Amino acid sequence: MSESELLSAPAPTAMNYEIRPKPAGTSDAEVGGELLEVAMGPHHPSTHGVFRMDVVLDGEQVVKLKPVFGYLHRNHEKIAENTTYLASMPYTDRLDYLCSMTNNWAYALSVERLTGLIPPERAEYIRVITAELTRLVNHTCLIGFLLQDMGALGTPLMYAFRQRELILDLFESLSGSRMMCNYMRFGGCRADLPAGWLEQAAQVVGGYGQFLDEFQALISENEILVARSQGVGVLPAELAINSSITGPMLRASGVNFDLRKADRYGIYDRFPFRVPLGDHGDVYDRYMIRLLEMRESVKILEQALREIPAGPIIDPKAKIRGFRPKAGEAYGRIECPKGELGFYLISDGSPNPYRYRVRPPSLINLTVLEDMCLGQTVADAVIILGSVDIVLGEVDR
Amino acid sequence: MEIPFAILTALTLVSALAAMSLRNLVHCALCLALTLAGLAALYLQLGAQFAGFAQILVYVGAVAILVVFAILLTNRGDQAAATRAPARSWVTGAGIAVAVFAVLARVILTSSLATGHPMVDRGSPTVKDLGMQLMTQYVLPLEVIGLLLTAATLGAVIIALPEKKTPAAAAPNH
Amino acid sequence: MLGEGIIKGMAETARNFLGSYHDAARLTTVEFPEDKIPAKESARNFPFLVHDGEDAMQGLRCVACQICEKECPPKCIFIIKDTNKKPDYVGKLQFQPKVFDIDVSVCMSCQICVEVCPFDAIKMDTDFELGGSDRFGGLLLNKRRLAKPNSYYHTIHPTEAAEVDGRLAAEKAKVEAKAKADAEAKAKAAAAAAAAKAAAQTTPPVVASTPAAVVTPAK
Amino acid sequence: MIADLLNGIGLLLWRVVSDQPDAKGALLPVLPAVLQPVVSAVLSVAPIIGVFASLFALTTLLERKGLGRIQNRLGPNRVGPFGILQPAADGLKMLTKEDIIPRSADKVVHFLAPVCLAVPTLLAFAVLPYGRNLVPLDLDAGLLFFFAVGASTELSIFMAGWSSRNKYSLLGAMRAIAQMISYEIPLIVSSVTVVMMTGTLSPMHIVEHQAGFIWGFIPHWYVLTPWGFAGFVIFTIASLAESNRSPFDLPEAESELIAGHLTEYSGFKYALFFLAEYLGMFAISGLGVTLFLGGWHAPLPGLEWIPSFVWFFGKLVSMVFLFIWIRGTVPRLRVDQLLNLAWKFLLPLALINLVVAAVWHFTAVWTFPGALVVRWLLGAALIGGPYVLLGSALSGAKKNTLRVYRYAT
Repeated sequence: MSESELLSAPAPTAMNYEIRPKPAGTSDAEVGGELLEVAMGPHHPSTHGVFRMDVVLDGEQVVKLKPVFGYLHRNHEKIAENTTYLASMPYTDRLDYLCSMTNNWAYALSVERLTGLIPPERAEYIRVITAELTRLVNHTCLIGFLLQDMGALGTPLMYAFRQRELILDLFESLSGSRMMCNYMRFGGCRADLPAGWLEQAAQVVGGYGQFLDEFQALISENEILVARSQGVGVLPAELAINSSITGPMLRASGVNFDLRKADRYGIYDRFPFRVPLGDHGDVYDRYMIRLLEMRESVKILEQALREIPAGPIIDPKAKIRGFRPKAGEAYGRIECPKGELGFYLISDGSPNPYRYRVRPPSLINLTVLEDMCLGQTVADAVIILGSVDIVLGEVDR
Repeated sequence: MEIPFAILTALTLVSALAAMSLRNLVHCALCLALTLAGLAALYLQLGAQFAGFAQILVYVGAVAILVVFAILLTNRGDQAAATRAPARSWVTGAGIAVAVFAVLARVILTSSLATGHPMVDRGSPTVKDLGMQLMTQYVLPLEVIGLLLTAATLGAVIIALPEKKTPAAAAPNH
Repeated sequence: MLGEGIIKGMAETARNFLGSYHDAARLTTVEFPEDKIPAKESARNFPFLVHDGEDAMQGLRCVACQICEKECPPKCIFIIKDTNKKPDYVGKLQFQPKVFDIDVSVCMSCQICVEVCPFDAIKMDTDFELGGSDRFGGLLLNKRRLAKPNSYYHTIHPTEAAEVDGRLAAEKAKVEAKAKADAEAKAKAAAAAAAAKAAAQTTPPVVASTPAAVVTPAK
Repeated sequence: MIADLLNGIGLLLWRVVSDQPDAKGALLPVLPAVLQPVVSAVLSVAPIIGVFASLFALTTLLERKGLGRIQNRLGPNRVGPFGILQPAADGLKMLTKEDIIPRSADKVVHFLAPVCLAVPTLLAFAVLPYGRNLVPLDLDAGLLFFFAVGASTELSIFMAGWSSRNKYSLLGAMRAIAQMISYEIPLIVSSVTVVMMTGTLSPMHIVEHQAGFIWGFIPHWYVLTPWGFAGFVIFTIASLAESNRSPFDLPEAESELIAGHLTEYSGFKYALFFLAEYLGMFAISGLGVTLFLGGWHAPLPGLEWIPSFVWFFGKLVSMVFLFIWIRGTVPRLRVDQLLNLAWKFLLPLALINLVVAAVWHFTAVWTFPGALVVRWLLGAALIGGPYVLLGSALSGAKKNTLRVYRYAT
């Protein structure tokens, strides 16, 4: 064929939009008439990564929505079953790449339940401190992203990132990496706090209240934000419980469930913090609950930084090389910023886990997306997705 | 003076023809908008500033958009309009055409072009003069037209109302 | 009243706008190629191999035990052990890696190789300006490109390197002390045996204590 | 001959800078009669295109820098000293990019859309008075001309959205049209107050009506009257919407519709859209300055020696800065809220403002001491009351309030 023939040849059928499968349950006649089917994603600015929402629109109103994910699947669980326990630790960083510290902790906790290792006092404090700092990082970023989805051109996001950088600096000087911390170990932590770290952390935490005040002044009372988010994407408490939603999303629907209170893992029973609850379960509640949780986290951090004792940071029985837990199974779960993050492990006594299973909060919280979006507009669907707080690394694993 | 007039007339007529004959409805609507704009230019050339600008503001700015919206909301304008006008309405169409033609013919026949009376040059009227005339001499027609348009708007709202309720009722309850 | 929240927000942005001209906390940008944030001591990027002494290949601490190769989560380390021992920088015979490659396009900077290494031979570098135009060979680092002197390790991680050196020195001292003690014990035993032998050959057993008394002052 | 020409040019420039009338008249008599109409047209058009194109370049840079500062960043600072060559780099990039036309696009309409947008936008500059004696075209119905060309841009946005054959483009175009038609009404009604008070549609006369000072130092600008202030606020909000600026940037809402009607445009055509958008913003800001901010008048009595166009452009740039500032602060409205704001808040308020303007007009006969203050307070009450009521009706319709949260311990 000559070049001109090639150019004028009909498009390959695979590229033809018309023959793409329609979302299940929508007949051609339905979609072709008044309705408009739009595939939002995987290349869309506000799907927080490679995620697709197949939405059927009536005008601007969503009448059907199907979340499609798996674009970032990397076989995390199977890889973990074929490698040593320790070697899975850096992979957990990449699940929810905003909160590597809490991912580390959840995995370390389940291995500790499997082996009976007990982290020393100082390590427990360090874990609480890093976990709460991670909560600050995650919630700060999330409200920035949420407002970005709402169309606030970068300003809240930049303020959020400015503040997040301070905490990432702390993480870097502690663990060597800003986001992929790979810091916790079975029975403790990898490295002790460097000199001056506690003072620096106290300074960052001390300044956080002011940042939150400024952020509230910037946007929380903004009429547009209030109008955009109140009454949008309502998640009833019953549906939330039935769909096993966890984390701030569940608490925004008014259900009092926080693993830090319910499980009292680590040393959380020493901290008298409060759990904010929403009454409406809409986007505004999810936004505000996160802001209020950050203020509680700041209180926890102030107490922990004050009380942290000296001492060893890892259980002396912990082995780096030749780590083989006894045969058995264990489930460790923590309240990570996005919800309940759990690791279920079965050991057969070999250096590799026999079964390794992650309970990712992002994925499970995402399952109610359609229920929240139906009857809302496209613009709402985008911010509802933003308020769910997903990280595709964790959804797809 | 003659050349711009010729260009504008040709543009207006050709786009009007295209508006009637093109297959794609959206193209037709765009050509109609061009026709209306051409008419506005002709008004301007005749020194009727207010009429010309109002023509653009109302017809190109609003009516053309309305037409386009109507096309999109009925059949998306993607496919060529293959549907032929139903047979029984051509009589009505012809009637309207004849009526319009009659009105135009009468206007032209009674104008200075046909009667041969010399045109009276009153100078170009300002917008202020026009406003004065509308508010004094022609205030009754103005009010009647206003009432008519209000009635039409209300009618449109009433027609649109049930349609607006359908999606809300169709939305599943949770 | 409508508009109040927006005006509050605009006051906040104005504060940040003006603040960016005088308050360093409100203008956090570091203009990278000209200004750099000093690397944190614990920072980590990609691994390198520590060598002692002048000659990089001779002084590698790595003895090709291949533990890091096994433990590496993304399996980016590739080692072939040399078949025969070679002298290291002090002339002691050691196994050394014949091939030690790290594919930095696969490496995820997790530091587990550093943690599992029993010989403190592999450490994390802090250099992050690693641009290159060759995405295959250029990203597969061989042991020549990986080897960096202990002094470099001291410059990027001073505290940790001092601790490692101290530990190595302590181990070395312990080993030397042990070797010396062993050697002495051996010498003593040998001397005793020789003396006993000599005594048995020359003198009667009654004076067996005398040679011992002769040896003692030499201690 | 050459000397005459140079003299003419010099005189022209002097007349422009010193606000003297008939600047073109300084140069034209020197030229041959054949050239005169051509040069006259060029002298009117070229400065507008040149000045506003460079203002466009400057504004894109200032916007990015200003937004950067608002967001604790530096903004572009790599191309040239302080990044001042960034617009040139952007322009070069735009011009050298591949021009992509989607395969199923309606190619003719796709090509015509940016042209149809840019031409009316440029036309709008014809009637703005830039200085005491600097108005390219003093039309009797100048204001109407402005709104007419403004209205004709809507169709080109529809053309862009429809011809791209992209669902995001179509949605964006529909949004754009709904938005622009809705906000045109409050825009025009709020301008009508000024027309009512001055009795003319000519921008030049409107500016002349705002000359002088009250008590010797407060400029006689309409923004300093209650109806003028309300009108200015309504006008500004509506012009934000008309120029598709945040918080009314729904047609190209990045987080929802990728880039709306611009999704399938690249290269030079995209640059044209971008240019037209900014030019539209300048034009509408220029109109706002003309109507409410006293046009080219100096703000204080002693400052009239500064060329009048400096004041005009100073005010224009301040308006643009206000737009940038708002853009850096607020999130985006949803489409139904946008329409509610236009129809249930701005339009009633603009209509009430007409009454307030009438009251102001008829109370002008009061001569007792302090009459001005009384009139001012009366006007403020007349417009402020409805503002509060309409505002609470708009935001209270769905019980949108700030909430109090409970805690579990």
